[in-house]
Amino acid sequence: MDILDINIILYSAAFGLMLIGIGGIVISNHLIRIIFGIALLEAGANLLLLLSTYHEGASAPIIVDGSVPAMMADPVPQALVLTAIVIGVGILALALSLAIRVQRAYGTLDMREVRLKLEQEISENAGIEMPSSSHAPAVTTANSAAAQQESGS
Amino acid sequence: MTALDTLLLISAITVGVALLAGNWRVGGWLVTILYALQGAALLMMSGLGYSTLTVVQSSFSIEVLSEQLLWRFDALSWFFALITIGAGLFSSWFASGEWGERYRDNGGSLRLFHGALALNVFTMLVLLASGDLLTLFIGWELVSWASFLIMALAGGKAFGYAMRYISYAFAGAMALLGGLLLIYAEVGSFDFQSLKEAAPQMQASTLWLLVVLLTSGFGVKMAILPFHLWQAKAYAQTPGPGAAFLGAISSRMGLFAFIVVVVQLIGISRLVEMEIPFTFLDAQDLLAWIAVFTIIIPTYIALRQHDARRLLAWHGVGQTGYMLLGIVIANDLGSAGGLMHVFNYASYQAMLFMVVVAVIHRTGTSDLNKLGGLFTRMPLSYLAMLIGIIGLAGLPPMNGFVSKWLIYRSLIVDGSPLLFLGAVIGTLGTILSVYKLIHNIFLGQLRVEHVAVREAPLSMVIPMMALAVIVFVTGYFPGLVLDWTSAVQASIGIPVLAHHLGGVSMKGGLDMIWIVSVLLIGFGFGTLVFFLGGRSRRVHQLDNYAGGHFLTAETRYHYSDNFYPGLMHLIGPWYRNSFEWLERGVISAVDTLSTAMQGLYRNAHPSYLLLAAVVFALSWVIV
Amino acid sequence: MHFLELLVELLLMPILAFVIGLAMVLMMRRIGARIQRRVGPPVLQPIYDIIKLYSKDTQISHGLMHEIGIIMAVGGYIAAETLLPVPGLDGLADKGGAVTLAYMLMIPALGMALGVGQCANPNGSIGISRALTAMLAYDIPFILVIFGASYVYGTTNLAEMISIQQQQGVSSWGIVQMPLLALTALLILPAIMGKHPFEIYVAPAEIATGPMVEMSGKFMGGLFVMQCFQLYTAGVIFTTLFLGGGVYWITFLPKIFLVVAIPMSVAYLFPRYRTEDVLRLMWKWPMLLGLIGLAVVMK
Amino acid sequence: MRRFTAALFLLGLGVMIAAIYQHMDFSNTAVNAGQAINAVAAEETGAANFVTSVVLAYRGIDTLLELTILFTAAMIGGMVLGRRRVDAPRDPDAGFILRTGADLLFPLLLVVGLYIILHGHLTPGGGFQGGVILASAFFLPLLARPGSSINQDVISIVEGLAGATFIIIGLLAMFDGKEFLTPLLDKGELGALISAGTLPILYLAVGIKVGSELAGLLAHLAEAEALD
Amino acid sequence: MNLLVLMIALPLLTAFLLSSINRISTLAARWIGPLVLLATAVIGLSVWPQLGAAPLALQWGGFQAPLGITLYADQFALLFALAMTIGTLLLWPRSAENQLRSSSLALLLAGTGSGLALSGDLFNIYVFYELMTVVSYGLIAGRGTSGSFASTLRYLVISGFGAALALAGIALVYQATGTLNLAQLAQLAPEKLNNLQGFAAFVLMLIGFGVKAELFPVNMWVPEVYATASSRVSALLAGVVSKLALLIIMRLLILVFHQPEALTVLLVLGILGVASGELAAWRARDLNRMLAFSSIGQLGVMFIALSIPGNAGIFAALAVMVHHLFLKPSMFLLAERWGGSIEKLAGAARTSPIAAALFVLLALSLIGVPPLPGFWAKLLVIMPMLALDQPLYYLAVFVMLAAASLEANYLFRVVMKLYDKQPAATSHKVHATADLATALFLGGGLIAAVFMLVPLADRLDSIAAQATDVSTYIQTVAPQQLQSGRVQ
Repeated sequence: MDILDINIILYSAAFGLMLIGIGGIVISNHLIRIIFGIALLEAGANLLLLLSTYHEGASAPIIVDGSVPAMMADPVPQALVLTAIVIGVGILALALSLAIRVQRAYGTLDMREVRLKLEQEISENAGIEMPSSSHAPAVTTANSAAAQQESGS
Repeated sequence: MTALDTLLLISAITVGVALLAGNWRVGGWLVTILYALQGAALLMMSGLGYSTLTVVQSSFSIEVLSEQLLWRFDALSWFFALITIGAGLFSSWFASGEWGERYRDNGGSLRLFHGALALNVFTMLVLLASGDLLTLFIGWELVSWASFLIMALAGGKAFGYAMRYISYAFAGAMALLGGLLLIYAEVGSFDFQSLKEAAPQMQASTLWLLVVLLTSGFGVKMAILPFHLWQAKAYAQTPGPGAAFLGAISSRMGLFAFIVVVVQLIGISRLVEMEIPFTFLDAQDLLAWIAVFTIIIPTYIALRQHDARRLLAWHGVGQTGYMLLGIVIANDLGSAGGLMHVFNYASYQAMLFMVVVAVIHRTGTSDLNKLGGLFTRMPLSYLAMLIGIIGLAGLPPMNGFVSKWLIYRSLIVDGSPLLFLGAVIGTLGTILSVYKLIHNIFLGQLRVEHVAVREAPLSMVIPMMALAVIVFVTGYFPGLVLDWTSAVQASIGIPVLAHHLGGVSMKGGLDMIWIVSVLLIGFGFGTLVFFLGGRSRRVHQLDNYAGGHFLTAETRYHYSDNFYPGLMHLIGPWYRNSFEWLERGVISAVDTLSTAMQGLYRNAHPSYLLLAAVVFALSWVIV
Repeated sequence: MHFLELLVELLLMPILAFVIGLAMVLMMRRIGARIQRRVGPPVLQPIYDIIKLYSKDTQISHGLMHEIGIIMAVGGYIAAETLLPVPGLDGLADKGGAVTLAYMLMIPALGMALGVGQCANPNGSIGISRALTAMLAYDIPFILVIFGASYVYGTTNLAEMISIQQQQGVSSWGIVQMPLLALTALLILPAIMGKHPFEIYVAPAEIATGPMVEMSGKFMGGLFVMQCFQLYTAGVIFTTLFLGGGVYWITFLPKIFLVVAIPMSVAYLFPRYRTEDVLRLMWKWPMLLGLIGLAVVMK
Repeated sequence: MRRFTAALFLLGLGVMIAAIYQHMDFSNTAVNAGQAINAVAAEETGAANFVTSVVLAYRGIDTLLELTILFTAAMIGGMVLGRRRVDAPRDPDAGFILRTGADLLFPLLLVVGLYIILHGHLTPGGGFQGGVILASAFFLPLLARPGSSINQDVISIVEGLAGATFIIIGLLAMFDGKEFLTPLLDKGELGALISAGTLPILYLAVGIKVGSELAGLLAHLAEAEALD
Repeated sequence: MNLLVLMIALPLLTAFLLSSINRISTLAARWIGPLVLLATAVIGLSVWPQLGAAPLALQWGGFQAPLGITLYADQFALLFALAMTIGTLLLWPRSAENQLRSSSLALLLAGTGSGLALSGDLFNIYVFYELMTVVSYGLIAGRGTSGSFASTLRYLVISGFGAALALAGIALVYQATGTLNLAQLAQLAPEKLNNLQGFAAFVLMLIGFGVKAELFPVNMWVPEVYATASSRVSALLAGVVSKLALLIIMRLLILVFHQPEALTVLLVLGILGVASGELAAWRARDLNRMLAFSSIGQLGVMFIALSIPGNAGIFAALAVMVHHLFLKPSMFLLAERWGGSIEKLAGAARTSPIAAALFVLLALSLIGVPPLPGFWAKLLVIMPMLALDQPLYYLAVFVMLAAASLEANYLFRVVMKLYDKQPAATSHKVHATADLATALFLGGGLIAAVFMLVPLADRLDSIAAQATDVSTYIQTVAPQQLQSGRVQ
């Protein structure tokens, strides 16, 4: 296996993109960065898709002036990637608009804070205390209540 | 339409009628009559109880998962069904009169109560009729939920206890399901017969797993250690006659299933072969020891109770140990004793609960520290309770003695001194605590507020008295019940006990006719001698003095609280509530895990997990 | 056995028991007196006592159960005596056996407990609480003894036990075959008889008037009769289990008197035990001995 | 935690790269379906651009769905961001140069966009690419004049109709007894502008739809921006 | 019978035109959606009988597979397509301000759901899946609260992440085989995908599609989303949409990925899902989140069922899925008015006795009490697992049974609250008639199933058999043989 094989370089690029994307999602706490991490991840996946039938030296699958090239690239991945990119754009736009709203509502784009505030909101709406590990676990179950009475007798 | 179909049909109708008409004044009586009809249908199959019939099939069957689901009655089912219907009949009778009206006036739904009771009877009959492992499980679950229903009727505190029950019961049912499905995986069928044939070839490890799963499953319902915590409080909180019914028979369903699967199909002889490494014990011993601890610990917990219903309910747990012990010993004496104890126990436990309910009905409390001296006010109830506690304590001449005698005797034959000792310790504890029961309620000082109390109404007294007659007569002529248990023994393949009307025919046997007669004659002589003496003067009940000082009625001098101070002082430290600790430990473990999982879902960035998973998966595949 | 013959036996056995029991009571009182450097009562004193008690004028009854309790106490012992085989009289020995006997003996206790309970005297209730606790204390080693004997003889039938022990003279006696269990039984014998130093439940001195204060006249008489039976029963049981039982009255009587006398004499030397101490004592040494004894006989 | 994550991450990276080099078969690329399409596409669809053939004919339904995704995304975007409040503060106007440039660019972009759309079946490009250019044509004035806005109602109707056209053309094939989305009309001469049957029409629909949706989305985002 | 295409096309068309229609008549815009769905449901039902004999393959655009995209309809697929359509119809989202948009979204959901179930092309599945995801974002965010936006965004992050991974998986598959047609993949898989690359592709797709199927590590969105979305949307997502994602995984398993490791991964993740979901639900203190967590647990059971090799696993999974399909939506419908703290539910049975009784029934079936259908479904899962006699499967059985005990505990805690004799201070809201009727309808289905157990099981068995019949799939689609030339 030749380390300088073009395939290896290209695949490394694709996987590298994906990994950078994942890295962005994993390490970052900022929502915008996470969203762009996803975009990168998608780009990597798209590249991988394109590479799946990549062949060095193949020409574009277009008949120009009626002449059929000797070797044409596979048109399917190209069409697929086209689709995938557009989907990606749609979702990206959606993500950004949601991010705007979240920022507006919670005043932050930090994932941890958003999570916390979301949890608070859910708990408030449900009318229960915010579950928190810093508090002692609340005894709410019938079982433990029964158990407590048991100990008394 | 076989007799079994008739029985199940009537039982189902009973449920319907109870739900429809339960609230009417006559509804209760109607239901009671229907129970009597069920009893009649059962008597149509009485050949089962005398070994002249082996099996009565139901014509109803369905095919599921290419398994034919069957329902049928054999001697074992018949015996348990007899007790079930009897308990249902008397409980319903008890509930039909004044008690029911009071219950309704207090805002309880009598319709639901009767419905739940009838449903319990019906589901139990369905369970008893199960003809294969799958129907057994179905019946099992139905019974569990039916009992849950009746336990939860009272609301409030009862909800908590019912909840605890269903948590235990469902976990047990799941263990049971695991066991039954394991059998299916091993045997390839839910059929009883196939299991019986395959059991001798099973590997010891599989068998161990099976025994553990099945015993825990059945054990939860029986409330054997360490699954006993739910029972007493749940039963105690069940509305009046419901407690009598549940206490009498409900938990016996666990024993029934245990007998069917472990004793009849797997066989005790297989258990004996399963040795526990590094000990002298085998699986049978293990079960026997569990049974003995089930006798001892709950009995001494009962000794501490100061609520009559709880006290009785804890004894219910303890008495289960005797039955299991007898069954596990599985010789002719032991199994007969265990089975007979089911009957005997049902008769006096139902009666005792009824007495307590009657006392509650009249006085409004079952707190043993707030009663006393009711003997003069409720003499018939007192008589019933006296007969009941003699039975519960297992003293002659009541029927409880016979079954316990059989169990003791089987332990002597089996040569198990420590088990025997354990059983006796249990009996002694029972005597202590039942004396406390009767003393605190009926003897001693009459409270001023109870001076006007009258005897319980006839609708309550008659079922009590009927049960008292049963307790006495089957103690006098134990052969009546032993006929049935012998039929059961024959049908489950255990050596049949040689018996006659008075008891057991063997070397060093038992003849209750003689013993009871002698006892009665002895009492006669005692009476004679007593009345030959000088005339005595009856003083008023409240005319008392102690230590040379007159005690006024307002002074509370009834010695009731902490009745056995010396004993408690000594054994008090042994009440460590270890099982509650265990239970709470399990609960808090689940709680911790649960909190952790919630935290996982709330806080963890999924990608962490994902990344770890991917790395793990890839490295796993590569390596 | 002929039915009528049996009936006669059944009638005879309690009467014999009563008579011998009276003698034992006398002996007991004499021994007690000697130990306390007194003269002790005359021979017929127990009979006088009973007659006196039964014919007293002021007799307070606290109600029906009070009376029934005494009847149960006496009647239960009368019935129990028919289960105890004595020379020439097997009675119902083959219809009950040792276990039945052990449980029959609880009936009088229960009867008395109920009777005292009806009196509504708190001191009485305290006494019952103590008596039942004491029963819990001594019955556990007692049951070990019963089990061991039944196991060794292979039967619970007392009559059969006797015949087994008679086969080879003294060497086949229970006391030779299972000395430790015999010792256990001897240790608990005073407790079973409710005698010194285990009579805290009557507690004539500690509880100002004691439970017995409610027992006047024939009630007390009933208790007295009961005591006779109690002593007799304890002696006969021990003899039957360990001393080869009785084939002839001539050897049987000394045995049973000895059985009652020896532990009593020793027991008089001890002060009275508190309830917890009874439990502690009974559950310690007799239990230990009994268990070792059982382990020995069962190997 | 961060350090740990980074370590985990590096570990994953290493393992993954190693796995790729160890196990993947890079050297050859299978060219099954694609190659077969290359062989028959010209004949079956009449489009010179095989990618267009794939996008509109062979995988036409994917394209329809993708349009639907855009449609949905735009709709949700509108829903999430909401309408602009009338009294909301506005960005100051852009300068003269930008305004004039936008005005000048507008027709140019329009023409280029349409050109790319209409030649999608012949040359690289097509509805998506052209649609994006169209969108930018409509979006530019918005940048130049922050106060102005696009009529979202019109956009939603236009995009709806464009999508419906796509489907209706597909349904027409069914009336013709063919499968849904089968290209209709004469395939014409390979390489001619009017060729490849309904494909150019579809592409036009795609272009308009993409254009209007992107324009709508961008406008929503721009308005939301203006709010803050 | 190419009318099936209409099940997908008609709702999409209507959704596109809805805003135009609204211009013309608001009334028509309100009613046309349900009517169209009704029509598509009728179409689906009319096709149903004939699929029993032989499945059906359609080629979009009339291009021969594998060049074009195939639509493959067997009863298995149609069952879920119909479930989607009818489910959407029953759970038609009602929102006052965004009626038009939510109607469009519902239509789109029904259309894509049907398409997803019926699709026979890997990439097409991906696109359908993405569309469905986007639609569900819309439905969740449609509530318009800040919480719903935040949870949608969190969901979007996970989902987008998963989708990209799935895309990479598809790329790997295409790289190895050069085709995306499932039938052809089924032909080529034993040769070309039975290796590490195939496995990696499977794992990537599993994670990708697992997001919607509430697969363990990628289900973190579930509790937040179900707690913030409206109950009807939660019902749709948990009840129906998750099953469709599962259906894809089933299809992939049956046709393409035959590695034993794939099954092990499913099993392990399933076990983790059951354990984590049920444990978390045990401590949940509001009904919505309790249902959300328990739904994770039940989906975990389905994954466990899928991991059983052979027909038995598919049959079991199908049974559990169908059961859950009936159960979960009605539970969420009941939660509509009972949302919030469980403590506040005390005594709610008085104000709404029917709903409370229904809840009891559903809870009983959910935890698997015989003779309710839930029990039989669970039985079908456990029985084959024990027959396999492998430690991991034993563990799975243990976890399932233990989880059922937990389930019994927490569900009945709710029931107890409902029937509490001391009502909570706040007065309880009565369920909307439509909600209750729908829930009752679904609950009635459960009860009916008890009485039709045997025919139902037979039918499910035949559906499962049809679904697992790979050779019929290949024959029906009949992909044209390609010269598998690999160009160097």
